[in-house]
Amino acid sequence: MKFKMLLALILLCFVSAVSGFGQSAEEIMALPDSMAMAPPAPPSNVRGVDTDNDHGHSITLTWETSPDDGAGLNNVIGYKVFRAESPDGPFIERALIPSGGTGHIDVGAKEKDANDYLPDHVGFYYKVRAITADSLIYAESEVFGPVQSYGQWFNTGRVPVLVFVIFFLFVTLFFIQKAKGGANLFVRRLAGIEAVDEAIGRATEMGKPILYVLGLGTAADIATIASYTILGRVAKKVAEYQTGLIVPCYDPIVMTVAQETVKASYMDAGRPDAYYEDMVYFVTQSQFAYVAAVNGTMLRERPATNIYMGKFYAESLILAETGALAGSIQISGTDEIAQIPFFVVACDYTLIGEELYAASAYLGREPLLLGSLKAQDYAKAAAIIIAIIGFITMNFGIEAFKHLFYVSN
Amino acid sequence: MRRQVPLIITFFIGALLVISVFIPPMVSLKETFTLYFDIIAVFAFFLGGGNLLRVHLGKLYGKKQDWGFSLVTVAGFAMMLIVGLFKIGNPGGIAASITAEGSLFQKLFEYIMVPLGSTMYALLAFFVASASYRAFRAKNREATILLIGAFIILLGRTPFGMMLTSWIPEQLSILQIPNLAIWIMNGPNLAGQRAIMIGIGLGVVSMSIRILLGIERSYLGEDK
Amino acid sequence: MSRTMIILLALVAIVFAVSWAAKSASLDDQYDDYISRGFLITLAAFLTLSILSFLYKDNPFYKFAEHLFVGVSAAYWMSLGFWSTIVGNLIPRLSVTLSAFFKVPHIEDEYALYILPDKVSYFIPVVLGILLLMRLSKKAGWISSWPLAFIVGTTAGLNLVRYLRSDFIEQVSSTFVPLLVDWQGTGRFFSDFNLYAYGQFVTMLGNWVIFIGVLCGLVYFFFSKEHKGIFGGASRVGIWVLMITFGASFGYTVMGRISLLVGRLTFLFHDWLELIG
Amino acid sequence: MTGWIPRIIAISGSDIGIIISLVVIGGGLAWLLKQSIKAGDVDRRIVFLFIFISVSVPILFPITFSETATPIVKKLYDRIENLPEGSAVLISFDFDPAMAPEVQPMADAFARHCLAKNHKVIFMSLWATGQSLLSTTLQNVVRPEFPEKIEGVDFANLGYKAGNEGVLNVIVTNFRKMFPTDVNSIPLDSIAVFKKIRSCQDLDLIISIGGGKPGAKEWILFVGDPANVPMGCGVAAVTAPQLYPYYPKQLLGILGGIKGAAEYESELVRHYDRFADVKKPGLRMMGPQTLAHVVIMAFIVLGNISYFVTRRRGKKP
Repeated sequence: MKFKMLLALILLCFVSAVSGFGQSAEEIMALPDSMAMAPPAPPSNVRGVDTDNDHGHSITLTWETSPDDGAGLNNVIGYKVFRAESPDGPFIERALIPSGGTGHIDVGAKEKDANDYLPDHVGFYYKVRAITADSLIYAESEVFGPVQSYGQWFNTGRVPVLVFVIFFLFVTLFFIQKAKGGANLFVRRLAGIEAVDEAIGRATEMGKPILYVLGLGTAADIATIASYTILGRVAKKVAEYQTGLIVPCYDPIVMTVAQETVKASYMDAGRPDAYYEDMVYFVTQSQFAYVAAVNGTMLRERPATNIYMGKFYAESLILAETGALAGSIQISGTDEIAQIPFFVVACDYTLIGEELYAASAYLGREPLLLGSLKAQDYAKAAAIIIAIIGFITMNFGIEAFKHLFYVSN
Repeated sequence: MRRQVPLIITFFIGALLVISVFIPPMVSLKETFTLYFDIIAVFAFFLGGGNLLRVHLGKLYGKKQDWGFSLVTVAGFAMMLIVGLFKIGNPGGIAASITAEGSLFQKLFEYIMVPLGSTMYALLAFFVASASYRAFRAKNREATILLIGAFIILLGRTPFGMMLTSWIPEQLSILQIPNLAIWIMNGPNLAGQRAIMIGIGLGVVSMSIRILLGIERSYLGEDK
Repeated sequence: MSRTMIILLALVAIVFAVSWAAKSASLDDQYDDYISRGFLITLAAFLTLSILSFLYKDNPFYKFAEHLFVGVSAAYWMSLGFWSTIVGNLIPRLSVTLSAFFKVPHIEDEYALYILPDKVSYFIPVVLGILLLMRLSKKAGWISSWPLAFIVGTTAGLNLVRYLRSDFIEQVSSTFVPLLVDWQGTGRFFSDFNLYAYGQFVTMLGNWVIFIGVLCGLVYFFFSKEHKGIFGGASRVGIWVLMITFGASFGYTVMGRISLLVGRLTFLFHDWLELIG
Repeated sequence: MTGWIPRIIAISGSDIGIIISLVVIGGGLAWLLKQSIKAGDVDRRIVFLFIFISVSVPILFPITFSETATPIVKKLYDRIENLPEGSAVLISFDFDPAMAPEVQPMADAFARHCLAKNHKVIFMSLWATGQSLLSTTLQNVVRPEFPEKIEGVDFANLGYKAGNEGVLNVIVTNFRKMFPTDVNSIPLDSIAVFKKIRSCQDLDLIISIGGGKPGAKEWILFVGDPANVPMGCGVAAVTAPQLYPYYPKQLLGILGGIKGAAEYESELVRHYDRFADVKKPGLRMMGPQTLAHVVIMAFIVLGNISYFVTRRRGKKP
């Protein structure tokens, strides 16, 4: 340790003397003049290739560091990358890389009129300059080129994803076919969904409405789409039992879909007359204003049951606690992981994550949907098997298996 | 026509985007389509605003219960919309950003929406307490585990956690409550989160496939 | 309106007026627009207290705050959407004249959809947006499902790959954890039961818990198999792991929630009442 | 602090705070305990009231709980305490304003401790936004509390340099390459602090404060390990667990979140009388937190008592 420190110190004295900073008079005297001005050795072996798996307009460069980077004269503080369209120049500076760097990806713009436009299929020449603290002292590598950039048609880095997409599609189609063929598919009980029917019955007895909250998702959230199905089912039951239904919405597009869904359910139940448009209404597209309004509705209308299904954020607990205060039965479901704990704690029944998506299949009992649920379970089994194999190989020091799952950009 | 066209659109657009992930020249489709979605969403504002006005003007007109408060909503809406759309009281005029400092729009935001929104958010401080009181009860095994998990973490975040267990020697420091809390967050908690995440990942993939194949069509507002 | 209500309203009005006057006086030497500032701070405090009053029970002050919030916020997002999306993203691509009118720089010659120039392709969302508005018409309402199909198709396509990658492949592969971490001999292994780099036993225990916890958690989410036997046992362990997760996450968030209240109370005590420095 | 509501209360804030909270909260909880055993659940408004009191009283009358420093904090404290006078300590501000409420108290505490021990302190930042926060610490802590300390002689401010890990890569062998001058454009050679310091290897301790990238981890990888310089760090609560594996080999200690800051401040106050009256944001923010946590835990206990009492009563007809 001490020896190392001493060595480092000696080295440092050298370095600072060479780079021309902060040395005392004696040190300068002690060193030969030529060394203080000596340029570093140049970086070597500069290579450039087209960057893989992209849309062109990019070249990947590599080089070996100067022998004076971190050793030797130790005066290299970084590298500058230069590019030209012919081996004789003119070269333009493209990047500055700190010392120790051995590569750079030269990404240019796609647009012709952009400043740093990097056309595809044009030969370029590169050189790398090792720079020192003194801007006049540097060393340049040999020029490398020509190298062309071009776009790929397929991103090989994402093959693992593609494999899984195909596997999934195949398994889903297989089980849908099987289900169509009349195979009996079992689905376990989902307490949260079973409770819905019961809760509607209770609301009817009490003569109070049901509040259905679709959450803060937009029309594009999968959780919202899953929620429509459950809303359809609830609306149908409500129509049959002639209970009230309140659906305040956060997103205008979600509102339009919800209106269609509820209307269709009332038609289905044979009670189109009982449907009126203001059952489903827009509140505002602001998180806490929406919560304020729904809270008010809960305390004023005193719904017998509150159902929260969809995407929820911080408001989950505000809604659920206010609902509990109003004495309503509460059923919730969300795929927002951070909010599940709050629903679990404050609601009577909660669909945890994936259960929300399964609910639509569970309710529909349609062979097609059940088939896809079965496929999902097989994928889960695959996940478990992969995890076990991965765990074993990892512990025997085989890294190759893990690399199979490596997805590059 | 009415039923088929939307399903075809969904399938075509969805498949295109799935493929685009693997084909570098198509990668930018993602951004373009997301931008389209934003633009469509602005059109939907008309539907939302129209509905809001309809509901509250209806209450006002019919002098229904609480119609006075509907007046507040309509007035607030009209005020903010006029200020916002015409950039009234914006020192930089039409060229300046709508949220420019000192603009009337930004002031209304700062002194009406911010206090209201952050106070609503702050209600959570009260609700975490009432929810803990109501729900963390050792009713059965699951509830007990829930309770213990929460309690250790809560204790670990106060000075008392350390005070109670500082007598435990450094070699066994995992048993000191703050450390135990950290371990729970990084061990069992991580496992649970990960299991839920994998499940959700699969659920979304499966749901997306159902949507693309036209099996799931609740988003079209039809009940199967 | 009951008599108590009238008295209460009058009282609040007086307090509001006094606060406005006092606050303005207090801000006099700092700002030129002290009267409007005094009003705005008093208003913010009044709205804050109105929302907090909800904790006692629903009341007219909360109702007022709630209804104001709904109206103002709905218009806020609409104005913002108009300026940032329509004026910011759409108009510069569609029209030179409108860009000039709104004083935004015109974007020319971009090809987001390859062969179609933006000038043309950006009519697609406009048309879809108008189709969405068609639902207001009774006859042609059905056509509004086309833009919905577009939106849902986009998300389904994007989410399929995104979730498969980040929530499935990456999460599964990160359960490949080593059983032996940085082995330093049995002495260390059994003597240091701590969290840190020396406490190998604890790190390994953590890895085991993660591995088994994830597997059991996944078993819980099986839908098409009855939870019986070994399967049932694993799923029960899965529920326990989930319950610890929920309890721990709940406890962990408390601190952040209390901070929010500290923030609001600091506003009341410091910015409004100036009770604390 | 002349508010428009005249301040009537002239007694020492912290005493009265403790008295009020102990009497109200303690007495209230005891009464509730009796109620729970007798009659079951309490109204949730009472829960709300307790939370309101437990948060607002410590804000009005600052209550500070004496935190016991956990070993992971104590070790870092001890290192600074035991370094010989005049040692060189580098404090890097690697955070932005969003993170500041959580980690700036730590920066202030470290600065106080090092200057009180007469160490030479070098301030710098790897984040562009960190420089203004650095000035905040200099303005609010260093200059007013240590008027005798001279910039350049007792501490130096290098400011911010772009380059993230690249900066570290250079300063590990030479400060002057990356920072020819300090933030005021004074050449490093004319700064007394840097007389004997050429690179990070000449430092006696490095402290990185932050919670993002680049942060403590980059400092360990690029400087702490290769140059063999002792390191400590203060990070946001969410980041702390990722750094535990580096303790105690590569990091002497870790301050995690506002609680870590409070523990450090507590330790400072215990050993230095001069810091008894300075602002201690970490401890101060822990006041409402601690009381609220205790109240919530107390209610969980109450809830369970009333649950078991009701169940027992239910069983016996």
